[in-house]
Amino acid sequence: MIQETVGSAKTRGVASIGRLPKINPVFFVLAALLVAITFSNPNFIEPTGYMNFLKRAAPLAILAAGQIYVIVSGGFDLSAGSLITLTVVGSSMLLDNSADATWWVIAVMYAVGLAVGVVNGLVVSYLRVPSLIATLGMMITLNGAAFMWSSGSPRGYLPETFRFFGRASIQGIPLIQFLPVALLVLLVVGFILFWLMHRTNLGRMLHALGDNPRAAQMSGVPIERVRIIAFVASSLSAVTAGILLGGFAGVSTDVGVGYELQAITACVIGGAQLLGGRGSVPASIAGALTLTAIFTLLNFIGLPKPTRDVVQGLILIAAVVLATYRRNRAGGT
Amino acid sequence: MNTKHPAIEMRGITKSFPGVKALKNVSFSAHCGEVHALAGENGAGKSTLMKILSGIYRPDGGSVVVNGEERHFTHPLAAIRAGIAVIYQEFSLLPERTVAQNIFLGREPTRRGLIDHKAMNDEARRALALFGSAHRIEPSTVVADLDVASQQLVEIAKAVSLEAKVIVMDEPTAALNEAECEVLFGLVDTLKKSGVAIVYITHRMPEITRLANRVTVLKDGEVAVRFDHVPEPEAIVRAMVGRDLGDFYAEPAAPQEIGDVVLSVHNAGNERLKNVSFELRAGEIVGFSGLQGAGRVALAQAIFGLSPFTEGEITLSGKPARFTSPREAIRAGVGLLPGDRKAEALVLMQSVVDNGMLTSRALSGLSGNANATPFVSAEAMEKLLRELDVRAGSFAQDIKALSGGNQQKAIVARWLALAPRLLIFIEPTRGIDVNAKAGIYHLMRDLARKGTAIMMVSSDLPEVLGVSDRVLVMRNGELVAAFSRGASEADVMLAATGEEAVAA
Amino acid sequence: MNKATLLRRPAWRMEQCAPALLLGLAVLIYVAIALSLGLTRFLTPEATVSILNRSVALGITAVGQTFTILVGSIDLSVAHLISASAVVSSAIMNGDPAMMVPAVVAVLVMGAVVGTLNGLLITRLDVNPLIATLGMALIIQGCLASFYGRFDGSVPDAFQYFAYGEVLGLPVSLIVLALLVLGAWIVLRFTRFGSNIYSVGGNRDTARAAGINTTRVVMASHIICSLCAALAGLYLASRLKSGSPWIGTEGAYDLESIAVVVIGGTILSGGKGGIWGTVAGVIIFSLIDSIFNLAGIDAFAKQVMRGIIIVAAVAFYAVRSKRIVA
Amino acid sequence: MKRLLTAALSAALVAGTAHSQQLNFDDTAEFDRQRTLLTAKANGPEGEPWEQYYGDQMADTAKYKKPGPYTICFSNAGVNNAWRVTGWTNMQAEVKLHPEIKELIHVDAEGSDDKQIADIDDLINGGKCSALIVSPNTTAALTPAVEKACAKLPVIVFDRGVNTKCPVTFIHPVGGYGFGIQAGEFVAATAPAGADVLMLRIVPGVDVLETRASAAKRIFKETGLNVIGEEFTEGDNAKTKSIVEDYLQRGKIDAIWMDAGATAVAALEAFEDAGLPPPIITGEDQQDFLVKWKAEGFKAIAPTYPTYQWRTPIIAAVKVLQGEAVPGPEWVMPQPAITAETLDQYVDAKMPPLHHAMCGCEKLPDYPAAWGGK
Repeated sequence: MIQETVGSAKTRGVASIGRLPKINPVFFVLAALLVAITFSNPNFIEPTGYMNFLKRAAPLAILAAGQIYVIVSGGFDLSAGSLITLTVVGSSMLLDNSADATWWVIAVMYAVGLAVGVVNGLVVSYLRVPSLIATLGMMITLNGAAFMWSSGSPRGYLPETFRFFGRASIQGIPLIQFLPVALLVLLVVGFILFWLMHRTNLGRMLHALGDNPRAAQMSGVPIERVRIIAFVASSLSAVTAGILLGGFAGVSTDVGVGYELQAITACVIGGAQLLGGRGSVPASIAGALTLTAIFTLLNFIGLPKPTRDVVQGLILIAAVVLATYRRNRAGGT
Repeated sequence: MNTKHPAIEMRGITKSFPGVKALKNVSFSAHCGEVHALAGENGAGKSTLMKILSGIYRPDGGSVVVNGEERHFTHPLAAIRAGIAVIYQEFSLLPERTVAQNIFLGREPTRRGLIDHKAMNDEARRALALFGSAHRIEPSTVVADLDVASQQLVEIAKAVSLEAKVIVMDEPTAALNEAECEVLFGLVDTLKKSGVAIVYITHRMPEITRLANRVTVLKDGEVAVRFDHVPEPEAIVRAMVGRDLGDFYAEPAAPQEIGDVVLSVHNAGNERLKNVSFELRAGEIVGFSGLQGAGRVALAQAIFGLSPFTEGEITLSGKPARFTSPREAIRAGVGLLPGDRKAEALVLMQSVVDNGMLTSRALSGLSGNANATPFVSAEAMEKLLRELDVRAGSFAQDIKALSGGNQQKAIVARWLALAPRLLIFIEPTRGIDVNAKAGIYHLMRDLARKGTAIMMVSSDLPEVLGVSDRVLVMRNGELVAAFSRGASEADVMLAATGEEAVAA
Repeated sequence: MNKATLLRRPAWRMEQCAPALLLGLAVLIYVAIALSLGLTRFLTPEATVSILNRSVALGITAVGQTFTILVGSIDLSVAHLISASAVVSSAIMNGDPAMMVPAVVAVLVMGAVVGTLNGLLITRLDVNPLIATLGMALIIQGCLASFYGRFDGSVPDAFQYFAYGEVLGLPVSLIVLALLVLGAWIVLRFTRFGSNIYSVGGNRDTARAAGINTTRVVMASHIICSLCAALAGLYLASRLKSGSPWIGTEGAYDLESIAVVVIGGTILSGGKGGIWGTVAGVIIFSLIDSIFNLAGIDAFAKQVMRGIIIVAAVAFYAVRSKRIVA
Repeated sequence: MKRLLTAALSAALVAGTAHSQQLNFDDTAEFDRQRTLLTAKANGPEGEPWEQYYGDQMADTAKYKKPGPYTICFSNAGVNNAWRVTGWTNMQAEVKLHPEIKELIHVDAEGSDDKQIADIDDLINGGKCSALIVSPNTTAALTPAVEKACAKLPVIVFDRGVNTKCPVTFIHPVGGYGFGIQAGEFVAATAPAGADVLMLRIVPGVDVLETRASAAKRIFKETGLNVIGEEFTEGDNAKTKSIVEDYLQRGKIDAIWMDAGATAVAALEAFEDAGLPPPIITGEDQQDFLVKWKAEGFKAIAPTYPTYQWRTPIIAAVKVLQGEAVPGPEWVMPQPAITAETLDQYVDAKMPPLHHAMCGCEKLPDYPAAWGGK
């Protein structure tokens, strides 16, 4: 008994950061992929190489870091992709190339994101509609709303002040030469989401809620509030991703299409348990980077798009099979 | 009937799970027309042994012999076909299907390839008739609309209707009140007479005395002892835990230990409760007895805000306390340990510490440090868990790996961290082995000594009488009687069932 | 004994007639709009047939999806499978009536293979069905895309009888759908397999303990679902004369089929619901389309309202339940 | 297992292809025909290309003549991209010029063949339509529905065609080869010999886009340009930019050829962000590209698939119903490219970024507000 308690004291540090038994395999996979990319394209180790890669991966990584909140709480957020579209289209409508409006437009977009998250959360919590359906409905609605707002195609330019976040870089930094603003945003958002998920009461309550909602309720967890916060985290991260994507590539109508599934894929590659109870923000970000690395590698190798689809499908399934296998081996019965 | 061979014989069964040796060279048999009781602490290997018998697990070593023929079941269906039926401890009914559909699950009667619903309902009605006219369960009722006791009876009817040669009953009385138990015992007698071999798993000594022909006690995956007769209960208990149980229940509270009124409920009610009035005082343990569905759990849930009172005056330490959510109740100092730990208390994928700290974290600020809540820090929680003697390889491991008793203690720790004024225990020792039971009882008493008012809802009458300072009895949503310590089982039963029961 | 142990009277189970109520509401709105706009010719029997005929492909797919959802699974690969089967069938037929049978057989075999693989992934490798079928969808899409542009097949006129033929004034396709629904109803209500689907969907462990081969039931449900998708693909090939590789995804048959099934009252976690609810769901969707066309609402506004309707319809069932959902 | 699956599926698909012949997207005769048309003189009023046509074959419409006012029905494949939005706006404005049109009934198929077939069915059965305009979502798929409609009322098809001659006329610009030729020849003429060309395409398998690519490839081959890659962007800005970035990391790009210009600006930005001068580029008539072109003056051309073709079906429908002859069974209209010389005519920073400048809409009612301009 004494020995056991000593053991437990030692492992407690691990316990507090999401209790990954070992280092999550996604980090090894990511490292291996980056090495492979470097071999196929030596320029990748130049700052332009990896910084471009990180800049490009930032929106998906942020989206995955938000999506993991909903996944850990036991649900899905399918509306994230359409919220990206709405953010880009809406910003272009409101801004119409006037730089002065940037800040309030960004504020409005975050307010829209907040509202979307709250509505998703309310519908799931109080109307008891499963999140798969609730956010599917939201996805269709937001897509329609984006089109309705713009009558089919966005009607304004995004000024450089808005595009700064997704496009610009801070120059003249020693060692790495330059730092894309998008990467900075990822670091800040990633840290906040990491801290909330793995250091605060909220994070533990999210895990409890996804693990066993009834037990969470009977233990005093404000389950409705926690669930709403999970959806809000996802929605706000989607708005952030939208701002970065709009910045990176400018206005278009179907920016967000498919991003929700990619974000869920990233979380799954990062070892998240679908239907709740287990998941990590850093691993989800790593999952997003892994997914982007795979696409980049396939690009470099010159594989055609169809192959990329197949590879993504296989990796998705393989990641889950592997995670299940590990869990079964580690988990006893 | 072949009397030369036992109906079933398990020889030298060995089974390991990763890291655990669950069964070591266990032999067990049951003859036609006998009740063979299988006793043992939780985790002793009873359920694993029965899961091997029913084909859910495959043994690593040893053999299963049915009617003198060695069998290797690869699927539960094979066991069922061989005449082995199991009534599991956890309900295995589908709530959205009808009684008849549940009874004939996977073997619906068909005519020309199509299910014959009428025949199925008729057959089901016949199986249910075994319980006499008292339980008129309509075969076309959806199971979710039945009360718990009726559900358990459906479960038993399901096994009986298989016309099995061997019936395994895994704690069949766990959800039944005494009267319903008697119906079940009568049924066991009937089955025994008709030549069925019955394996009866239970913690309750009176049931062994009442029913068994032979008793096997498992301990740590091995056969501790086998009696070819029914010995004194003490002998069985000794074999199960390996020591005497002199101080099974803790000392009751002395009068001076009972303090001020903590909870006062006056003329309270909701759709399941009528005109309930009582008081709970600091330092006392009050047991609530009654039949299933009498309203004891509903009362606990009403106090806890889960299905709130709609009328009446409720005060907690003098302040109005008609709570509308558990969170509100918890904030005011009420805690509740639910009867179904797995469904309502545990977050299985999280660590022991996380489980212990859940409520403390829930009541703290959302962005507060998870390892240092105002109520308890992670270090303090570990200390508390150690004090409660929660046994785990590490408190950072997932709680699902712990035994029932240790899980329950971790949940107790959850509430202790908040120092509640009132703690409600529902079936505090359900599924917990004898040894750990005593630990829980003493823990409850210690809490009371420290000034907590304790409300205990239990279907285990000896437990209620042994633990409580006062016993309140409910019937049909009303409080019908109050006894001080020293009441007899008969008194309480009479109050719980009312006069009609005497006639039945 | 006493009242406490007596049967509680089963509460009137509202959710059982909810699909009918929703359907009634949709019909009412449709009729009201048609009358108020003076468009009575949209209320004739022919118009009714035409409304129903709108959603044959969705209907066929949804019948299959009902099986997977009832068994507690889900299939996101149907849309891509529909594309694949439309493309493969028209490529094999390539205008030659003699190739009709081989093409139909090939497509159904392909459906069975995909269903089997989905089932294997879910049962043997224990992959979450959403992920398994999403992965499968990507794989099919990839395989299909690598053959983009190589398809110039078209179905022979004879094959178009499936989509455009009429028997006794009723479209053949509608009759096929009706037979399929009837078959599904018989399977679900009157066969042991159907009963097992509900059991496995209700609780897999319970079903297994009762001796049901759960693996086989899940596999079979997925195979049925994929076969239905393959049939939907054949129907679309017949209707469109040729198969385009995006026919399934542009109709969003994956999400739409799930939406109509849950609108029909089948719960996502499985074990509860039925084929008639799905039929109601499909008709509701057709009516929504027709209502919007009648009222001349533009496609974007329609999308917005469609999203809201899906959520509202499901909320209509779910809001009274005490279960916490995620 | 997955390999097995892939193999099985591929086998199924290969089995399917065994019988079908390859679609011909590289038709020399058609290539030459369209090349000639690009420089041919069109009939019809000067400066109003939406009324112009090549050739002189006319369709007889006497049998469709009927008194007004007319209800024109339009089955639209969808308004799901900027090009179609501009076009649809053109059409609505054109209707306002015709008092003899009482109503334009518009049904949006939302990009689904199946829905469009049902829509056409509804329109025919509704019995209100004097004439039906169809912009098919897919050529082959819509053929039976159009054939059915032809039996009941005059049908006019535009943009994509159908595999039947039954419509009164099929209105379309020169075609995909023409687009590919204009862009390809510009690159071939501007770039040095042996220059590296990156071909950016939207998706494979779409007929109009395939012909554009095959025409360009033929020219690049003839002139000895080095095609370093052919990538699919799915019309996505972010993907386009990423692809170009990746190519720039590995080597140089002298010219970018695009089969559709929607993402041209994103491709240019990849050069900009990498600190490189803009390449020779072919875009389309989208305002964001034109504005950038005008501002930075790089070497570019913008072939068009003119949105003014959305005006023509209305004009044709009215003529048909009034019994006037229209070009038919095909109405081939000019397909001009915007060049550095003509750029000033089309660039207008007041118009939204995704507006297609070759709309012929400047004199239509409500211009520019209805198109989102200021």
